[in-house]
Amino acid sequence: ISTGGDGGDGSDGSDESDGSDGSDGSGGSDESDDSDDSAGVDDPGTATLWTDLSDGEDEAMSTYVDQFESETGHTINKEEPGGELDQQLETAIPSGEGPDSWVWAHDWVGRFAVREDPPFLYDASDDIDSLDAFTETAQQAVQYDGAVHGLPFASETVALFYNEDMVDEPPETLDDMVSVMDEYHNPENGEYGLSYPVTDPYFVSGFIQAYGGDIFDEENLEVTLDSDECKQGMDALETLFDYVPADPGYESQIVAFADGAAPFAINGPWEIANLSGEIDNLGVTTLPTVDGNNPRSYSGIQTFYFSAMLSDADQSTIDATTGLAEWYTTNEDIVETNAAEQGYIPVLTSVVEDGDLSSDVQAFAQQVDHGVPIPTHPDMNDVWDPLTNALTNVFNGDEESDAALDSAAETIRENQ
Amino acid sequence: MARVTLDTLRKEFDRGTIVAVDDIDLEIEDGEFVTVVGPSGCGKTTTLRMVAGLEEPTSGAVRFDDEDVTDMHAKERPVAMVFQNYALYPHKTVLGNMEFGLKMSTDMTAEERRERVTEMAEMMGIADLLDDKPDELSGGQKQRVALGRAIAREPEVFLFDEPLSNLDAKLRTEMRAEIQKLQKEFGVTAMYVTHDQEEAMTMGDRLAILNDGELQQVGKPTEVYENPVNEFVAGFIGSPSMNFIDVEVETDGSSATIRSDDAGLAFELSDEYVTGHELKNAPYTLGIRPENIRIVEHPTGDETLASTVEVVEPIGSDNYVHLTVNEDFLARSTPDVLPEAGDEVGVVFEEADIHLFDAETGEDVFLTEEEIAAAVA
Amino acid sequence: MARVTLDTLRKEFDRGTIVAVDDIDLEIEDGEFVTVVGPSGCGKTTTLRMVAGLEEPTSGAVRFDDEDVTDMHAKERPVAMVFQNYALYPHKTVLGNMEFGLKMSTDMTAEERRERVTEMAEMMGIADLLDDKPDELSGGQKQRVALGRAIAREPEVFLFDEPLSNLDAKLRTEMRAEIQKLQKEFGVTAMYVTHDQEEAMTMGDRLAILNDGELQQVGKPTEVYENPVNEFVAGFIGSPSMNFIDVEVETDGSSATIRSDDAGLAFELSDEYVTGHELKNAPYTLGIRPENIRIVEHPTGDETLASTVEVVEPIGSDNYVHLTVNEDFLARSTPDVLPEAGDEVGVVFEEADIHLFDAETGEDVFLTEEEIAAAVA
Amino acid sequence: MSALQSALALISAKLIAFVTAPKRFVVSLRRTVYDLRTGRRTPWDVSKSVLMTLFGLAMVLLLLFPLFWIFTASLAEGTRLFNTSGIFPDPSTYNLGAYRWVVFESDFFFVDGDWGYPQLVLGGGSGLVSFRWVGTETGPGALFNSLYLVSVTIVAGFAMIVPAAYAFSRRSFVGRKRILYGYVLFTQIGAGLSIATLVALYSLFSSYGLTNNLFILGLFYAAGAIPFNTWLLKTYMDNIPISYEEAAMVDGASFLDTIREIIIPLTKPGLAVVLIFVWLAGWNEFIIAQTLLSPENYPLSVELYNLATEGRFSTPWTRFAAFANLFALPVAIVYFAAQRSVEDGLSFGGMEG
Amino acid sequence: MARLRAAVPFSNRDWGLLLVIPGVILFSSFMLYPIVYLFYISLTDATFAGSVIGGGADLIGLDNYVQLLSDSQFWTSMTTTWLFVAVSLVIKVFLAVGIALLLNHARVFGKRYMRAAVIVPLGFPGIFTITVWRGMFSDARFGVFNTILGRYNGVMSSLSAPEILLFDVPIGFLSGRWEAFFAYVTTEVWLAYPFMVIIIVSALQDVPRELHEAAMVDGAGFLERFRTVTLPAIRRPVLFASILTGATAFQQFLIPWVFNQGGPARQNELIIVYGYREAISFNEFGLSAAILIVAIAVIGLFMYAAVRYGGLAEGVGDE
Ligand SMILES: Nc1ncnc2c1ncn2[C@@H]1O[C@H](COP(=O)(O)OP(=O)(O)OP(=O)(O)O)[C@@H](O)[C@H]1O
Ligand SMILES: Nc1ncnc2c1ncn2[C@@H]1O[C@H](COP(=O)(O)OP(=O)(O)OP(=O)(O)O)[C@@H](O)[C@H]1O
Ligand SMILES: [Mg+2]
Ligand SMILES: [Mg+2]
Repeated sequence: ISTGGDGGDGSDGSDESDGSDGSDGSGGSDESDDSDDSAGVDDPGTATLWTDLSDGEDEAMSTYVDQFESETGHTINKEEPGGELDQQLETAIPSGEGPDSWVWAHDWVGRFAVREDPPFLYDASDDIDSLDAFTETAQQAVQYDGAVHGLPFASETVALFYNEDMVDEPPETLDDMVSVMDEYHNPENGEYGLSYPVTDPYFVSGFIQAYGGDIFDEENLEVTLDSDECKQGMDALETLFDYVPADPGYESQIVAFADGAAPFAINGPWEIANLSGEIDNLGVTTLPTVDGNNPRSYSGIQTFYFSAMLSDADQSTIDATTGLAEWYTTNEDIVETNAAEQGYIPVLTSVVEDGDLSSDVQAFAQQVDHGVPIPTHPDMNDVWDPLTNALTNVFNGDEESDAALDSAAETIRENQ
Repeated sequence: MARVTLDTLRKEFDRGTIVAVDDIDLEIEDGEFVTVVGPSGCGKTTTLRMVAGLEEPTSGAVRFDDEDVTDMHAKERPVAMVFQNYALYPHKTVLGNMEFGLKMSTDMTAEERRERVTEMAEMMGIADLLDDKPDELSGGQKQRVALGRAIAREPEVFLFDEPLSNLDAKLRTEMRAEIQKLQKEFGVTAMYVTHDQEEAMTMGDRLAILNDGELQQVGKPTEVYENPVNEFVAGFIGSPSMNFIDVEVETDGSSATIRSDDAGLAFELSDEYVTGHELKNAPYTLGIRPENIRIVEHPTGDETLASTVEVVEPIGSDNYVHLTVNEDFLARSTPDVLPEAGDEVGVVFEEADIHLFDAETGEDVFLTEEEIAAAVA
Repeated sequence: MARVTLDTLRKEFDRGTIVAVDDIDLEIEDGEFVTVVGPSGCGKTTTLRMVAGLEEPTSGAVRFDDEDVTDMHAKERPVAMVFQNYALYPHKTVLGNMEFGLKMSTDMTAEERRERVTEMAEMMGIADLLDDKPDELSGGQKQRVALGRAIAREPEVFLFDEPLSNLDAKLRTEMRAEIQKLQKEFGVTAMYVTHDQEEAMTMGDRLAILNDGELQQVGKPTEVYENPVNEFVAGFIGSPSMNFIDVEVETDGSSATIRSDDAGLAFELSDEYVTGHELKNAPYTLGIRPENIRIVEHPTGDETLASTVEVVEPIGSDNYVHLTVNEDFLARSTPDVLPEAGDEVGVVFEEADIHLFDAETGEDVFLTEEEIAAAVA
Repeated sequence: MSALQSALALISAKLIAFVTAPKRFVVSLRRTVYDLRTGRRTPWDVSKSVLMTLFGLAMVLLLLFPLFWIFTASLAEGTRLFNTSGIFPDPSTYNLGAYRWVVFESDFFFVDGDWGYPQLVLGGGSGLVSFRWVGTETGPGALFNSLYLVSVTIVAGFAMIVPAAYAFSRRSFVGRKRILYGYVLFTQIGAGLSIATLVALYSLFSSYGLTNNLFILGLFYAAGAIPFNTWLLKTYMDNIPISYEEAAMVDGASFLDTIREIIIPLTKPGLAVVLIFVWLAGWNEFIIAQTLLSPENYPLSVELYNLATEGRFSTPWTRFAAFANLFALPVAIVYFAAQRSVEDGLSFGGMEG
Repeated sequence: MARLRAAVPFSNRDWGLLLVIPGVILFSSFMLYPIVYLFYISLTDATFAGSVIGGGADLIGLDNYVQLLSDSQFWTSMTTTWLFVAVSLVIKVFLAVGIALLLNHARVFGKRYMRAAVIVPLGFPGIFTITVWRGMFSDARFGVFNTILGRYNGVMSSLSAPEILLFDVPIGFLSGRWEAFFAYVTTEVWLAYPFMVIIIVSALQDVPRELHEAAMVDGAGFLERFRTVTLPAIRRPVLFASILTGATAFQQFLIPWVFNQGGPARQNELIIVYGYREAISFNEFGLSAAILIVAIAVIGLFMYAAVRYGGLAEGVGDE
């Protein structure tokens, strides 16, 4: 939180659009193209941005927002509402107190795009002209039904961390990995093969989908979790179940690797900073192949969302919002710095193609290539819980993996 | 300092189902000390609370001198009250307790109040205790503080609700004297509720006896003791209490005999009594006080009646001799009369000492109409 | 059913700073009723609790018959105790309360217990209440239940700690008789603590007087009343209490005069008294009971001394005449002696009635050594 | 004000008593030894006491174990809760970094830990004197929001609870029984209600434009605290003999005098308990606060919750624990010091009839 | 005059009502109104919070309730919740009575301080303590309880104790249905015991000593005295505290939510979690409202029964 109101007296509500109503539709779009050389705009607007980032990310974001403000004269109220961001949005937007924009992975696009009464998202296709600058997957991720609801700036997925002191060579295949894990796994002595929150679908999607099966077939809007391919993938995943600490919770898992008690961890780029502080020689590589197939892990695309608040807002506010998003997502410097410092995997085509990325980020980027974006369709929302339950049951040995997937798929279909 | 008048004062509770005080008329002279007695639940406390203003009368009026204070709030009445459980404010020191009334009802400065209270406390011998909290005090000390608190305000009317009932016998006697002394000293009108015989008899200038919310008799203690207007008063006043015998009167207009076959009694009344009062051939209750009974250890047959000794209780200064005349028939004799249980003895009493109560109304038939009328005035 | 012996029983509290009971020796015969009196804090309750086993003696022993029970736990002693505030189990019915002791200490079936309790309750007139809870009962009823509970167990020793002090006067007299009756009927040894004069005098076969943890005198009530061994007992027993006058004795061995200049007293002792006792030329305290004082309304100058009437309290059966002899000098006279306050009157008392206490030790000098020794045996 | 003073006096007295406890312990230890030597107490008797005390101590330690554990965690290095080598973190790594963070970097006292100090301004703002924060660029932090919130809750709560409890205990009026019955029914419905009615509440607040308003939120907490505390205080007042009030009345005290001089002082333990409960109602709640407020108005409870969910998947444990410890410390101290009052005030023995 | 006054329904005797009214109004507007509103939502087809606030929901009558009653998850949830309430209550009562007796015992030195310490947990925010307990119950071998059990096993086996006394570590406290249930109960007990202890201690201190002594003289041993004197004296306060904490336990949300969101596999979804999840995860706001209304109704009935038959509101009646 860097810019609060003047705390203490909380009696007056936050003032929203107080920009003077100047000429609207004055094509703010052409300006954002060459933002680097324009020092300020004629019609500075005020916009609210909600974020829920980790400490380091947040600091960087604040710096960029400040930079944007001083370059353009727009005012951005960057707030951190805390708690569950989506729950905050659920109540704030309908009552007209939501932000103009927020930052989150793209997987809410579908869920919010279908909201009608009241709408949650703003279609910015008329205000944006830089969409082509992003990779194909990223472009897809921020659109729903032809409407553009945000701009992407990074992708993320899970890859394989390894402790170079324990692993001579990063494993190429699952079998390689298993043999290394066998070497270390000895829970009685507090040693494990792997740190991996194995009941979280996001983390395990790669293996389940390794054989080409989709958890959710977005084209046909069908749940195909119980397909043979998925079941095969699930079997592969199950071999990993034996090598993780008994508590599948995220914190219990990661600590095993962080304490040097496990040679591997499967986790996301957000842990790079922490882990490199704890593990002297940290390596990252793509997930090992399964029967020659690359695990197709779900990837999230970090996105600037455009909220429905913009529909009724002044043009200047829209300009400020979209301006910030375009400036931030298309600025190669920012993207490259973020890649280096935050482990953000670029989605800006120019950087992806000839950027100079660190090996860690490279590994994640590669894994993103192998993976698929999380489907944005709202039906996807019904998938997570049943799948989590199924994974939990299998992990606890309460259910056979095939049966678990079958019943999960059935539950999901019932709920839809 | 004020004459207190209760004018057909009445208090009903629970929408009239309980009549706690039943149209009482009573006048207490300026500076007079009136004790109010009666059995439990007879309405003593309620009466007192109406005078204090803590209870609103259902009808009737309370007057101080000639001012009608019936609708005046308690805090404005010039009364002080001493409660049975003292009601000392537990969070205030003795000083705080005693000066509270002054603080509330006068404009005195803290300095002046302290001075006045200290003076008061010295008079009552509790000057050392001024900084103590009530729960550090003994019963007697608490009682003194409660008194001091009441006096400190210099009220015009003093109300006491069984203030000594929580003290032991010795202390009770002491405090009794103290209260009387103070009341006389300050000349305050006082109304004192008790159910203790001795207090009632010894403390008051006059004694008011209540029963069932109704005023039975008002008068000087000795008067009441000697001439109770009815059986209730006769039985209530005096300890040990008056003996009663159910009797029949046989009269032919010129002579009359009081007869009880159960008790073996046949008592011929003298002419004086027969002519002075209207006696009918009807059942009556005969009353005789224990101290008016003489025990004849070796009966000659001339006694009023003959009886058997049930038990003898020596209480040092006297002996209580329980007789089989009827249940609870008691004679009080000097310590030297000491019959054994089971002894046949004679019982003697004088005509002048007996009371005869109408079996129905309970009224003493030996009293004149005027005497009865005067009794409740 | 058991002889109770207290053998130099001692109890200290707070590491010896408080000596609550100071080496008491007392023997209570089988079936005897002993009342224990004394001022507040003198150790009555503590003594009783040691007999019950609720308090562990610091030294000394308690014996039932010849068995030493000093180290026996309360629950094993064959005693029953009646507490001042009854201590009825509030959640149990009267039946439950009364049968509890039986349940705990006998093998009786519920049936048998019920029978026994019902029988008991009928005897005590509380058979109707068996299914009520204690808080539905009046004070007197509670007291009866507490008694019934104690009796139901058929204990060998009965202990009472001021069981009647929460009742009003009338009820107290009634319950007193009841307790005595029951005790005699069951022949249980009883120890009864009270601070009520009258109870102490009338109830006990013997009376034990405690002061400051020390046993002062034990004896039949009348004996104690008539021959108190010391000033404390003399002042404590009797109500209104004995009058004391500070006097000097002037003796030459063959004759003796008791003299008090303040009171205007000069009393020549007869030879009998002079020779029978060892009198010194020293200060003494003279004691005389109020009822042994005769008031002469028209003094002739032959009286023992002359005085002025301070106030007269008529209590109906008697008059209390306060005299100015010294503070709190009281004569009890018959109702017909009714001097006015301020009257000069004569005061007469007999040699046989006076007590003379050593000013230092407080012992009655008219008693023989043996009498004194016997008094605390 | 005087209430605050006496509360402070009480707390300091308790703390002094607590600090001097070891001395008293030594004294009684010596006495015991003396008693043993002189045979006043048997060894068996003493050892029974010692065993019972040890048992009690063990029980207390067991019950407080979670708090102890998390306290050690707050001293650890890094952010992780677990370590694979044992229950407690390596003592050699203990440091106060997390507390330093809470004080100087978090929003606990000042936003971003940027400390300032209040300065009086003459003639500023609406009144004659107002104050502003100097020396800080970001302004006061969550603590001040919390304090403001709790003050509103306490003031409003007391204004509603105390008179109502008095009326219930001392007066008879139409509907008394009914309302009291309703209150008793609702004592416990409030607890889980906040989640149940979250959305309903939000729409209620937002339709009146009352979201992001600390004052209104304070009132809301007070409302939730009313039934239970009114009932509690009423029960307490029932046990105060009415004759004190009558005595005061006869002494010439007006109604307000009586309240001030008699009722309030006599009800102190009850008021203390109600104070603690009302305080906690405003101090600990975070779900509704988070939904209704904007970040600049977040009280400590919300900040604490946000800290717990700060990481994408994990909690920065050392900071979380340090924050929570500082957050709960005042309450814990008050609880500790007011134990006697709490026991007195929560005594429902009077209900026994 | 007096008669006139008696005839008017609101006389000046009733000014006490004026002292009560503000509280009633404040309470109703903030607490009752939302319940009514929630009831309204339960009659609509609202899908997510926004559709309620934005007004995009239509009335559909009692459909949500019908759907609810035919949902097996509802019945699982209801049963689990009651089981949770009952089991935790029994343990709470035993534990709290035990602690209270111990910390009120004459032989315990420094019991005042212990009592003060023991109630300190009341001052910590639930979200914090519950999160901590979540950590302690980690399934991992290095979770606190598993570590302790592991050490216990170590000690026991070094004493060559029989197998049956050993634990099969690591225990999956959060992954098994009953293990998780046990973890919930433990935490709930820990959260609620201080309140009970205070109340019981106060009650114990009000027991007149004479009653114990009377029982002793009557020949009752320790256990009988406990049964006849102590127990009846604390019965009412315990009942009272049980009702209050029982009602709170019924509405427990944070424990299951923080521990494992009512898992594993929705088996331990207490009723509020169930309602919350329907709204949040499944966007069934109308249904969720129906669930919560049912929960409120149940707790209302529970309180009513408590007031009615537990004599909770005794003393409410006019004197
Ligand atoms: N507030 C009340 N409501 C209903 N009835 C009452 C009330 N106060 C007193 N009474 C009834 O009025 C009658 C007289 O009560 P009061 O207290 O005046 O008696 P009392 O003579 O003082 O008795 P005691 O000697 O026991 O104090 C009793 O029957 C009592 O039950
Ligand atoms: N548990 C105790 N601790 C310390 N002192 C005590 C204790 N119990 C009694 N005492 C002291 O022992 C002395 C005797 O007390 P006890 O209760 O036996 O007196 P009592 O004769 O029964 O008095 P009362 O007539 O007031 O009942 C008193 O000074 C009392 O203060
Ligand atoms: Mg009365
Ligand atoms: Mg005693």
